Amino acid sequence: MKNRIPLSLRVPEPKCRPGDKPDFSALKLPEAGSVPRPEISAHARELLEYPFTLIRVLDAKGRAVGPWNPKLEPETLRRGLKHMLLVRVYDDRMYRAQRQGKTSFYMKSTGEEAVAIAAAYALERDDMCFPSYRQQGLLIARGYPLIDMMNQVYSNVKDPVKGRQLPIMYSSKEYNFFTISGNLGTQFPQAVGWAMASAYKGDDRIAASWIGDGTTAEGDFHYAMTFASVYRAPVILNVVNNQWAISCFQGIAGGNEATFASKAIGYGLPGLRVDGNDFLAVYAATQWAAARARANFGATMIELYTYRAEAHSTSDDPSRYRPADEAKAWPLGDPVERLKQHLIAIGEWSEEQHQAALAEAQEQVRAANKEAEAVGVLGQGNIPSVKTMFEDVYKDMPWHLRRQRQETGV
Amino acid sequence: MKNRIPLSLRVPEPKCRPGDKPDFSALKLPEAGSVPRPEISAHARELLEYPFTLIRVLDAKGRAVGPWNPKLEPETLRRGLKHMLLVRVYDDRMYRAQRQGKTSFYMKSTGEEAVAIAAAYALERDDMCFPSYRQQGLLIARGYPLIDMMNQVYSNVKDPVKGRQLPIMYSSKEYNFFTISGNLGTQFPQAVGWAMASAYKGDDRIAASWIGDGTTAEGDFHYAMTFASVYRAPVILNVVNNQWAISCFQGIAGGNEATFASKAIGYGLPGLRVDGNDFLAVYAATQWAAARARANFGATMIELYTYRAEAHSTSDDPSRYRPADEAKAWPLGDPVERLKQHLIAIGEWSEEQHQAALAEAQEQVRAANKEAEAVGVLGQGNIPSVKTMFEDVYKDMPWHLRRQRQETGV
Amino acid sequence: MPAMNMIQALNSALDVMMAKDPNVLAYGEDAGYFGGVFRVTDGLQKKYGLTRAFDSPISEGGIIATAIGMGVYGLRPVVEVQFADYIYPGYDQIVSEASKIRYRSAGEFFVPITIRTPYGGGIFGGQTHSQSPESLFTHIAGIKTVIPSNPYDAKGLLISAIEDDDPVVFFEPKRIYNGPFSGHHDQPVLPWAKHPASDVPEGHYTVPLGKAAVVRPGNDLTVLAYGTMVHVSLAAAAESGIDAEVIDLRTLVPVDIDTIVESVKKTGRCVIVHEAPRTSGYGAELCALVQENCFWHLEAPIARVTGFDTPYPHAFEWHYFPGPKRVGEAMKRTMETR
Amino acid sequence: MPAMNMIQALNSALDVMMAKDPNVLAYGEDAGYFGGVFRVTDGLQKKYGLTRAFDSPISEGGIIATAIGMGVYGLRPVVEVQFADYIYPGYDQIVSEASKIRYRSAGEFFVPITIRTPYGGGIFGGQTHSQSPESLFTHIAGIKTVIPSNPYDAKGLLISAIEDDDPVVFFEPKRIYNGPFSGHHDQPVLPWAKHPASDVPEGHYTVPLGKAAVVRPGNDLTVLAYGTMVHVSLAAAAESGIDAEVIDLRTLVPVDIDTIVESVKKTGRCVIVHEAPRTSGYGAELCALVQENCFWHLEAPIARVTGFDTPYPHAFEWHYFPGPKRVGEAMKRTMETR
Ligand SMILES: Cc1ncc(C[n+]2csc(CCOP(=O)(O)OP(=O)(O)O)c2C)c(N)n1
Ligand SMILES: Cc1ncc(C[n+]2csc(CCOP(=O)(O)OP(=O)(O)O)c2C)c(N)n1
Ligand SMILES: [Mg+2]
Ligand SMILES: [Mg+2]
Repeated sequence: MKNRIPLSLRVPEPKCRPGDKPDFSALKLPEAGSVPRPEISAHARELLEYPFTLIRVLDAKGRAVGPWNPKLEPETLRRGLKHMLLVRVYDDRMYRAQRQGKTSFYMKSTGEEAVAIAAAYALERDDMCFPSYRQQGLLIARGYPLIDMMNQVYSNVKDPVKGRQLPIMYSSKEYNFFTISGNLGTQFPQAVGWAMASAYKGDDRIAASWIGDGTTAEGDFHYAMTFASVYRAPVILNVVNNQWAISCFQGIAGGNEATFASKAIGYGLPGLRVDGNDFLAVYAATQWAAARARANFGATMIELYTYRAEAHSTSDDPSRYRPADEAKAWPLGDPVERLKQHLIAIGEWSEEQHQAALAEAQEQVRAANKEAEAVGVLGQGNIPSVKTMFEDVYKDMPWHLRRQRQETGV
Repeated sequence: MKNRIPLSLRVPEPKCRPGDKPDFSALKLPEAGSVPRPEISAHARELLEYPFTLIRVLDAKGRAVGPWNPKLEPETLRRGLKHMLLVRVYDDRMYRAQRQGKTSFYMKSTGEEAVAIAAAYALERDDMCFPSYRQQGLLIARGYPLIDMMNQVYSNVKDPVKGRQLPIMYSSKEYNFFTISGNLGTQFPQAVGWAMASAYKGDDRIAASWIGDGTTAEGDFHYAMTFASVYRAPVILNVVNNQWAISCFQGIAGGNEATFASKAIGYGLPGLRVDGNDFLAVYAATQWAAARARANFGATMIELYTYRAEAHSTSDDPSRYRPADEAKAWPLGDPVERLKQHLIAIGEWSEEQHQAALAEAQEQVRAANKEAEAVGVLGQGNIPSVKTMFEDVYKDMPWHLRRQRQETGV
Repeated sequence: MPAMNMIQALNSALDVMMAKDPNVLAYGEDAGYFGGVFRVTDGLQKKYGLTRAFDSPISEGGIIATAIGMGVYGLRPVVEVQFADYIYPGYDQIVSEASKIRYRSAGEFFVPITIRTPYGGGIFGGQTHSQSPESLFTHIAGIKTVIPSNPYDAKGLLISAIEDDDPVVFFEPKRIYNGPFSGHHDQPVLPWAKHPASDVPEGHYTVPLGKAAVVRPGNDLTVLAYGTMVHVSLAAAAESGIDAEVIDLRTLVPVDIDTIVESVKKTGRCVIVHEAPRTSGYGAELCALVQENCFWHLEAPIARVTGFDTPYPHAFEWHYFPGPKRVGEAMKRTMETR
Repeated sequence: MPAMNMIQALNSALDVMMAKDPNVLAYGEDAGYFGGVFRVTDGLQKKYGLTRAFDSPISEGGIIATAIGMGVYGLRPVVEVQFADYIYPGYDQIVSEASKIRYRSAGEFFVPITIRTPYGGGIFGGQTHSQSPESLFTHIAGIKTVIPSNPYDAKGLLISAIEDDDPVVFFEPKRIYNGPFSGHHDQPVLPWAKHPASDVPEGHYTVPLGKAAVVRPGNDLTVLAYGTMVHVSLAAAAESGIDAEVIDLRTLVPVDIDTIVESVKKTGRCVIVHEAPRTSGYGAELCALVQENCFWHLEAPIARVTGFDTPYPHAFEWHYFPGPKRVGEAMKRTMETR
């Protein structure tokens, strides 16, 4: 019976490593506009093809084509573009601040701005977001003050989370933005629980959550998908496939064997696979999933196919594990450039307007940063009172924390 | 934008509850023999239909039909039938022993005997099994002494695991049967690790593991599937869908939304869905998956569709949550009856032979049980020396355990 | 007042809270239609409907994670982990999330959830139905850990836990669900009905978190115990003739330090009893607290009577279980010292 | 002998063992091509090939579970959990499986695996890159818990851990990867090269598990510490002028009770230092052990200097971190008592 070939262990490897020429030739991209748009009431079993294709609206010439075109007002598109620019400028500034020693850590979302901004536009302001650390765009799109974000990053006395969290771990109840966790994936099933609660109460708010491609390997991914399916929770479960998890390419998470979106099939959920660098496609897919959830048809999983254009974080050096110019070779381009091109193509934007918008974003960030730095940066000591370190562990401080505070002399 | 329908929470329910007439009318069963048998080298992407159908070999008349017919020798079939009978008789006897107060706990596999026996036949004796608590048939098929199983169940002085484990938590390195865990699912990714090790060493042994439908909701399921996919591990991952997890029907694990086999798709693994009460189908699917694994094509997930014909365990009373006669109404019948019918149909068996085989199994069990009871049953105090309680926590006993043993005066 | 056993008392707590507060709901494996393998949620689905008491997938991580999400929304879910031995797949969500959300969001988000789980030995449950993992939770800042020892407390503490705005891990000593167990496994166990703590009001009342109970006043020696061990300790006190003060901690974190210190300062001697393995069990913390706070009053070393540092072995149930004999011996040794 | 920092020493341990034993392999998140976010597995993939040092999915549960399966097969996998703060998704596999497999199979199956993970604070890592969860492992019978404090020990202990037939959780104090840190964050940190323990042999040697080291002999007071806190305690001893005996435990379970007892019997005073939160930290167990074994020799209460019972707060790094000032004060208080 036995086949006497010796077994062998397979460890997947990315196509290119430092020094190699970036090579995306194996990538098969369907034409923009070629994927049909199903009814929001469609049964997941009718949607088995969606996880294997790619929903795209913007074509190579910057035209919006096909049934997923959300037909947004030019004004909305301009706002979206400005918000993406603002995220990018903000990221650059904060990254620099870390390099200048003004804080301990930072993470950019460069190249992935559409993922957060377009989603924020397609959701309602009171829908609850359970983000990972790379959706700062949600806060920015919802108008959360830049200065508060910066105070958080600087862990200063005005940090809304009182200096307790690592930079970029924002939290805002008012903006329906859940406190970011340093532990990957935990927010995914929490979002499902929140959505179940909303459904339980007969509310009309839905939840959305985001994790990375690498994070899909955690148990929390599976919990979220299972509970979302079983209880038909009104939630959008986004997987941001930026193709890298620190130094590991997506194949280490199984991305070479099947698309991330196809994981939805086994839970009986729709799995949409979307060009994550296409503002309109992200908007349209989110809008579809939101409408489906609101109509009590349950959860959708969305894979946002994008590329992490810069380092994982300020602690990372991607030139050690991937070709330096891979981002430039990425066939789906840059979300800012693509929306800009579209707006110009439809005659609603110009290079001059773009430069002006960029300058405005820079000024906004500069001004906010000046203010935030004046409040304090990390290491200067202008932090919240030390006694607050013992607060909010519990609603009321128990004796042992009171005693520990006293020992500290505060 | 917002759809102002209030959301509502959906909690799935089984079709029938106690008092209802069992109803399997919604079940669509493909004809026996109708599913093609792919090459073992087929890419998972070519196998997307398999999770949604059902591989069956034995038809309603007991004939073996179609491309999955493994064409086993009549002698093999008779041995298989006898082994299934032995499992059933053993289960009945041990169940009674628990009711008689001779042990604390027991779990039967009634109705699911083919799942374990046919798999054991299709695997090699040195392939490593990571079972759940309902595959006692694996040990029996491999010829593990009944008396040793009984000594384990009675936690007596000859218990191979020295009285340390709950009844039915067998373990045998010699029989390549991994120590059963009381924690659901943990063995699934361990089997993958074992298979990775076998591949790493260029060995030719593969691993197989079994979990229940309910257990698929644990993170361990996801870990196993992910690692099996990424490292192309030579492992067979079986999900025994007996439709119940204690009192919860399979819908609580998501079984109403998609088949369990379809979860394989998202990992890029073949997912075979098999009539678990059809000895030949189980054999054939296992054989296919084993050949695939041995040829370095990686893992297969198999959903074995069956029905838990009796209580979950001696602590359970299924009449509280499902119709008492549901097992009888189950369209895929009983694995023992079906193989018997087949053997009779092909003229290789008779009612008399069957009765004789049953009597032989009963005698075998009776004799072994007499011997085991003579060694001791739980509560009589004929247990291993108390000092062994402190052994095997570590390879060498550290000072604190030595001291605790001394405190105990042993 | 009806006589209730612990299961009935816990069920009554859930019933009272679900009637009172529409934000209270209950779920877990087999906790819906069937009413839980120990029947604590019995009848709740029938009374309150499918969406307020329901079955969940076998996914302790998912159960706890979704409860956290619900808590953040504003509900007060009470989830059941079928056995404490199975809580570990949900451990990350408790340790990394439930415990830290209030703190890391500077109080904006919080998690008013209750995680109920049967724990402890004495039922021939073997190594995966007998564990006492409480110290793995007492180490986690932001979590409260509660363990009742009788029906009256069980109901009052569970109501407090549900009403509490912090996450509570609520361990139920399954050995005493049906009757107080002295640890004399060879003697019949009285039903709760014969015990005064089975007088349980039908309606709403609370037993406050963070307050211990002196269940037997005494002068010679202090016994610190919780859950089943309270009854074992009482039996050991009665049998040894030592005038022990037995304290039922009821809440492990935040622990009632005042009651402990007052007692040990009075008696000068202390025996700590728990079922969990000794090393880094909660007894270690109690021992540290007592010696930190009562050092100059101690007349003998603090003794720990505990489970052994092994998995819980099926056939050795009564060798492993810290019964009245072992507790009594430790009490005697502690009295004899000097 | 080359001067190695801790990262180089750990890397060398892996290198030596992979060269010596084909059953040793290493994997973890970013541990393959990239060589680990702290570079401990640097160069191993290049030297030993893709299947002996590789990247894994982000799945601590899967990493540990597959390592268990490999261990059962007969390999000796050394897996990396990127930060100890992320070990909890793998906790169930450690607690329910790795720790119990030898016992529950009566010794037939065992799990000779090593789980390496960087832990501890002092790097402005905030609440999810600073945790010290060691006591959650010391409570688990069947697991060994090891924490080195310098390059020589790190290599020798890691080799011992890999060669050990029991599962070992190996915590690496990340604050001192590159140099011994006294806790004076306002002073420059010397590189390991200036420290004698950076004299690390290139080849195979072991430092035995279960043996502590007296890193500073003294007569007045015993300090029990491990990891980064060894260096903080040494600084506190030097600065306070107290003739403290500083013991580096190196292995927490099984702990070297003899060395502890001998020292405390000599000094009569004991200060325990760790970074983890106080309640149910490993200090509690040490405190219990010391008072159980040295009660009549103690001249002052045993003191614990620890992290606070809060998550590790980013901006308050140096308020939370138990630095030489807090340790020194506790030493002084302990000396002054009576
Ligand atoms: C539970 C857990 N394990 C490991 C880490 C360390 N870690 C932080 S980010 C990261 C990579 C995540 O990759 P991905 O999910 O693809 O998200 P991306 O950074 O690409 O947005 C890792 C391994 C963590 N934060 N939490
Ligand atoms: C981690 C864990 N959670 C819960 C349990 C309790 N439990 C034991 S068996 C069982 C049902 C399992 O159902 P399934 O996986 O369908 O297997 P079956 O019993 O039907 O063979 C449950 C919930 C457990 N043993 N382990
Ligand atoms: Mg990524
Ligand atoms: Mg089942």
